[in-house]
Amino acid sequence: MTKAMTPPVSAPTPPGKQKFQFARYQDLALVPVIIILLIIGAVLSPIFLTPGNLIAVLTQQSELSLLVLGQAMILIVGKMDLSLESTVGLAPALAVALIIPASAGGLDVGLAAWMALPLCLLIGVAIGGLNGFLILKVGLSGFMVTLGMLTMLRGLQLAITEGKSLIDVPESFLYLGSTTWLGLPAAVWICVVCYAVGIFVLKYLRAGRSLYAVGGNSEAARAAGIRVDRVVWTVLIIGSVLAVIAGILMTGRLGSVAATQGEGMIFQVFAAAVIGGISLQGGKGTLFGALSGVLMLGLVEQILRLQGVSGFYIKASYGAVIILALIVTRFATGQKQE
Amino acid sequence: MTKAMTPPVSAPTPPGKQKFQFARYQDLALVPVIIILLIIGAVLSPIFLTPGNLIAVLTQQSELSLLVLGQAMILIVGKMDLSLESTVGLAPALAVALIIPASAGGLDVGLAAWMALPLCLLIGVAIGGLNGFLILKVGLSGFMVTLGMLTMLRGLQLAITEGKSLIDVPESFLYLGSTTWLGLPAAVWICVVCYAVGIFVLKYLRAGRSLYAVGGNSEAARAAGIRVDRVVWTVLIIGSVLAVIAGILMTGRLGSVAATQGEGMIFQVFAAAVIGGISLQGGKGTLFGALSGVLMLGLVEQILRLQGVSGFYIKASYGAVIILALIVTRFATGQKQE
Amino acid sequence: MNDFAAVARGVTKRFGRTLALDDVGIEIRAGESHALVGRNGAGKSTLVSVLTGMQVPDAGEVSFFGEPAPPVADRAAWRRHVACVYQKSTVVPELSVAENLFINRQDLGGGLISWKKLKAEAASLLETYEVAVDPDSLVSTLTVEQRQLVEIARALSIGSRFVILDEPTAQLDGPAIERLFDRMRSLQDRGVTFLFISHHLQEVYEVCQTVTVYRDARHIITAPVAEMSKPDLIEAMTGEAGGLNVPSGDDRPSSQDQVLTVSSLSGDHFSDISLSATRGEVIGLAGSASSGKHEFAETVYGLRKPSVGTISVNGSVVRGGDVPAALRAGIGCVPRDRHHQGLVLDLSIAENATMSTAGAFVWPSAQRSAGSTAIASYDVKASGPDQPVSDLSGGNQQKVVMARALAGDPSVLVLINPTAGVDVKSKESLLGVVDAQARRGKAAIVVSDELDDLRVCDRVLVMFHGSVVREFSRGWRDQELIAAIEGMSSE
Amino acid sequence: SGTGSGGVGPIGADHPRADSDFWNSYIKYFPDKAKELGINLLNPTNSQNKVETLVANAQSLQSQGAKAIVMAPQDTGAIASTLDRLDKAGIPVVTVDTRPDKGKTYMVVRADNKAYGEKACKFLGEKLGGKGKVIEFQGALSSVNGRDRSEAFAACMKKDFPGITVFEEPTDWEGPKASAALTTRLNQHPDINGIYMQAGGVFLAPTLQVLKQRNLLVPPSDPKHIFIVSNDGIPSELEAIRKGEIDATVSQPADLYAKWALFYAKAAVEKKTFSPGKTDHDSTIVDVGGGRLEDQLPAPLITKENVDDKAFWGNQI
Ligand SMILES: Nc1ncnc2c1ncn2[C@@H]1O[C@H](COP(=O)(O)OP(=O)(O)OP(=O)(O)O)[C@@H](O)[C@H]1O
Ligand SMILES: Nc1ncnc2c1ncn2[C@@H]1O[C@H](COP(=O)(O)OP(=O)(O)OP(=O)(O)O)[C@@H](O)[C@H]1O
Ligand SMILES: [Mg+2]
Ligand SMILES: [Mg+2]
Repeated sequence: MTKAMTPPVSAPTPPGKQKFQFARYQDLALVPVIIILLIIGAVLSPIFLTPGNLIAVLTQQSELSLLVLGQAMILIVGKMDLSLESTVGLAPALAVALIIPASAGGLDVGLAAWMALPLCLLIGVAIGGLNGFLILKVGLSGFMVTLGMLTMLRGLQLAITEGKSLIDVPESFLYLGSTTWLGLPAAVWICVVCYAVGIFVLKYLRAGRSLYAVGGNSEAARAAGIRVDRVVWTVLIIGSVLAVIAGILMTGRLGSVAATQGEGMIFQVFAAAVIGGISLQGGKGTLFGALSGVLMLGLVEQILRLQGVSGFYIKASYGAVIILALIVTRFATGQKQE
Repeated sequence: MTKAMTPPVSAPTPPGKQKFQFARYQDLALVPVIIILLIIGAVLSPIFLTPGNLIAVLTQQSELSLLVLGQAMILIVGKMDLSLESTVGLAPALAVALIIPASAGGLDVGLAAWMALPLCLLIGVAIGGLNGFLILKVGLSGFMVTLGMLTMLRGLQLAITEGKSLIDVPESFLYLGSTTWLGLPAAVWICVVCYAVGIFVLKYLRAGRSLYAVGGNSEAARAAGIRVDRVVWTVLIIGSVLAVIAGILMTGRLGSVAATQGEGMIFQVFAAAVIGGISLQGGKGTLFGALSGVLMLGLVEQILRLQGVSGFYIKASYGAVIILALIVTRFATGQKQE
Repeated sequence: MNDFAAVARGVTKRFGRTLALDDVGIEIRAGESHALVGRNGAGKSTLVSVLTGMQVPDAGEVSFFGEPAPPVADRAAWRRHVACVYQKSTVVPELSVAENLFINRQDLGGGLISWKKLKAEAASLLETYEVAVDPDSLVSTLTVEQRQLVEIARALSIGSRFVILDEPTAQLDGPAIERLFDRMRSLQDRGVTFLFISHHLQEVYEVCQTVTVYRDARHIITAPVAEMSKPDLIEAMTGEAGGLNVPSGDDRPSSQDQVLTVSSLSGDHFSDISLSATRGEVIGLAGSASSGKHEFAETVYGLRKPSVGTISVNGSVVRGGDVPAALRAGIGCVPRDRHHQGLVLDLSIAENATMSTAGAFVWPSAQRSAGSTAIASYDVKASGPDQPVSDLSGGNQQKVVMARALAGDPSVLVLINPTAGVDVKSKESLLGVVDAQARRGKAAIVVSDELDDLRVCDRVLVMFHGSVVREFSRGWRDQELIAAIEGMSSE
Repeated sequence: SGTGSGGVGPIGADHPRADSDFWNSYIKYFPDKAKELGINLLNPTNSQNKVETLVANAQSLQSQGAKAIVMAPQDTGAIASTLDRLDKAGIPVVTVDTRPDKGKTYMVVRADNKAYGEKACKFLGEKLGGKGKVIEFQGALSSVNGRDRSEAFAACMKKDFPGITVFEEPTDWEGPKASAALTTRLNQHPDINGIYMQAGGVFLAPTLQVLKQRNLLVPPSDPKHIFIVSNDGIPSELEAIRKGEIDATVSQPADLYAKWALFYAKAAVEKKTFSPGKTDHDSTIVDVGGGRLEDQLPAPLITKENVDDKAFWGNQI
């Protein structure tokens, strides 16, 4: 065929504007839910809207929120990292064990106490880097590698500490875990900063946008000149480092590293991320959405807690709320979920 | 014109045999690993190759293998069901609670004891059906719905039993969990039959083949005349029923339903399925592969157990072995994993 | 300044047992439009992926303007040398059109991304190609045509001095193709070099100066276009003499038995369409992308639910919106988008080809022999029936879709763009199959804008904005038909 | 919310978990004992075995105005900063079952887990005459109580009964793991003649099931008899002792835990003080260092001889 005359119209053009607002609206899908939860909380308990209570909710969610931040980025880039939850425990445990003497449950390596923080971060980089190596260079399934790592790192922690909690926690951790700046706990500030940076980078920097391209269609990303492997690797490392920070804050807040620190968190991490609109298929979702997922779960938990729901029913209620939240989000956004 | 009827045969069509064998070879990728494990086991412990020990391995893996069978089919069809692990506990607990009197921890409904088995299976159908409804009709994310269900069902069990183990288990369960037929435990026979049927169906029945089409590209499957929703729904229900059977066998074998029955199994289920070559992206893998994944994990565990590895190191070893297995599989099949 | 924009020498590439390129070369003179033609599976797209650094060849070297190609890892450097529209779609579906157009250069040179500026740039770029889409809409919501145009616009806007277009026209309608060619010519005037791949040989004559022919992974000839007549070109591609022979079906016996009756059918984007097809009749359906022809065809096949109206086959009504019912009634279909709806890429040729056939049991040996038959009768270039379709070249994948549509021996065929991306020789045989099926008493609807496809039809209906506006019987003239498609019918 | 608005209080409580038989009994006792003592109890929270949750729960109890808090921190290290915070807020804390590593407590109410391990060891050692093979189902090594029991059992065996080989089986408190371990060990060492299970609630049924299948549930007079000591003292264990299926269990006093925890919480609100020494309820208050008091409740060994004693909580529900 070919030869055509004058080119007339093609395809009916959708109004466009509407589409855009809809896309933005999706990000905010949980905001009404959060407001409703705040109202419910206030009705059920007089102390719910007190600053003390709200700050408590934020503080309790701060570690989870950092994990969700890391996992959300990893999910956007089209991978998963289950081992984050073990990093929360292992990194502080290992760092502390390298510092304290054997008498306090350490490894008797005797590093200086100031090294605790850098050491921790280094451990995070190493774990994320190792995951990246196994996934990208060796070509193993990301889900499975990180599942294996989850078990192995948790086991490593058990082996190092022989199951004991380490209570000789460095001052720097305790400070971060307990101090307040301008009336808000340091942990909350750290989360706020991390999220602000994350949201900014993922919206306004090319490097950040490349996460979506890689997760949405890695071949297309490669064709567009994005170094796919490098992006994935970087994101895995950042995710691990965020998990380490979460671990440090938790250690500081609780004043010790339990052998089970972080155990079971990964389910909540996924729940928050997905309820917040991050797709498990990659390439979709925003960090703001993820954050609202975290807040929603935190409020639900706090309401159940203040109501003193019997231990026998708390789990069932929590599960029911997750499903309910999914249904609400689904109809709020009008989109089928992946 | 019209030399159509005799299309110009060109394209040197090579024998094709080889490709086929390669595909089959992938299925068998774990067989050498299993053989090596058997040899290692035999070298390390004289009793390893005794029938008693091997039967013990099979029996211990029987429940896991049923879950993996269900999950493998669900994964092939492109979904996931995390709630399987809670079904393992809830279905027997609920059925038993409906039968036994309140004094023994029941609900005082007082159904007849013979109803235990059919009741259990019915509960499985209901759970699978509900999952299917929420995923297919309401359009919720499968991963998240089943994660919510996992929490909710586990919570329901807690609420029903008030956290107690139910020890008043029906005879039928105990029989299935403990009897042997032709020298092999009934549980092992049940698994063998389930797998044989599953492998046959997925290989030789159109209905079975359609799982791969749906998981590989559901739009194309729909265009090819496959009723996608019906297939997915059926597979979810079958998966739940298999989980229920696993629960019955476990209840029979352990003589009680613990409030935590099945807890933590889902990780192992995924590990076995993925190591066995089932893709988390859907449309790929075979049940035989999944079964060899189960056996592999079982042998590893048994070797660690017989070696009496200290509790402090067992978890780390197990995680390391999973990663090792992935690496071996990756190089045995020569394919990157998804 | 070097004479050659791109040179490849001694390139060999294997995929498992398939030799995709066998010691081939190509020299693309700076400033020319260079055509690369060859049958499906000849290795054209593989060469493209080597030239763009997406695949590392097993042997051979590539250079741009005399400089050796950058290392594979340095994607950004490759991108500076060459821009490309790949045969496989390389858009990110969940990102907006604007972002896809400027992917990995969203900041437009500044450090921060200004979404407003990006949107404005995108809008003006889209305007150049007269793509009427909102830059903010997600690419996943676009039609195949629109998506293709986005990819073309993107490749041409990067500012590379060497651009590769791998079958850019396969999914486009006439005006869009014309706009593309205008654009190519004006860029060429400014010194941009093109490598152009197409199965529409007349397009080669229209825009290219030099042509290279590959056959069975080997380089056959490179010559000025002016020196190659169409039969020469076809002979170089196929290795056998003789021009193209599209069956026109003039002598097909006609019959009065109605096989397919559609009465006042309305649905998505079309309304109140009635038609009937008799045994042995092939009806063409033409119209622009927005005419509703695809939606109509998909409704007949049951992929969409009609709002009113009925479809009946051999006198019995088929339940609407129900593909299995349509299949049972004897309707077979080649869907519009082979990646999306046509194939399960991870499954084998045999499995894809037999996917729609009934029968509770699947005997692997029977399935494989059905696969082998399909490979032979549709001229698929593959290593065997067990090869996954993901390994096939684009045109060969299309043939597998055709095999699937015909597998159940349907009495009505609904074929949407059946020869998209199929080489000339294979097109001849696929259209031959349609003709042969009609002679066996089947009825067929061919939805296409390819005039070659429509020539096999007994009559051609032209749709515009959801209704049939004209009908042509055999013997229509090209200009007339095209004018009608564009909505300028002078009845 | 809470039980009655009169009475002393309000007193807050956090329960450690809801999925174990022992703790469920404890939870069940709680409201009744509160009523008996005339305590105004806030709705108890449940930390589901997670210290993060416990910390959050404590905070929420505090903000609900609790005058004293009863908790059972399963992680004895991680609770320290919470104890400090509560101390600063002037809220006394009674811990049950575990003794926090650091931080101020008004009273610790517990039976000594080390004593459990030792009692089990002594019983088995004597019954086996100092030689044989014993299998031990350990709890989770990450739980203090599990570890205490394991360590005490191991130390006692090494010191007093070096002729006994002990197979330590890590189970993470999971029945299937215990069942698998037992099967494997019996294959390997058919002459195993003793079992110590650290938690009757989880291990009892699976163990009996394996032994039944192998026809090893035989009376002590039979040389094939395997001596079994359990831990917890829940009703099903007592039943098993009566039937002769197991030989003994260390009763972990769920009722006394609830009763004395609430008692001391009330006393704390009433600003009473206690000093080390014998108490009126068969226990001893000891100063475990730094003025921290611990009421060490008796954890009697229940055997066939005393199994019907009504004083055991397992016989009261
Ligand atoms: N990833 C791959 N794995 C295996 N084989 C492949 C792969 N890509 C291409 N091939 C094979 O290499 C050969 C050349 O394919 P290529 O895509 O280059 O053909 P083409 O000339 O572009 O054909 P078409 O005109 O149909 O697009 C084909 O036989 C094809 O099956
Ligand atoms: N997963 C479980 N399922 C059922 N019961 C359990 C489980 N884990 C522990 N238990 C029971 O709950 C009790 C307390 O469990 P926990 O994890 O606190 O161990 P522990 O502190 O050593 O036990 P205890 O509190 O009884 O001293 C155990 O003695 C055991 O009977
Ligand atoms: Mg191609
Ligand atoms: Mg305890």
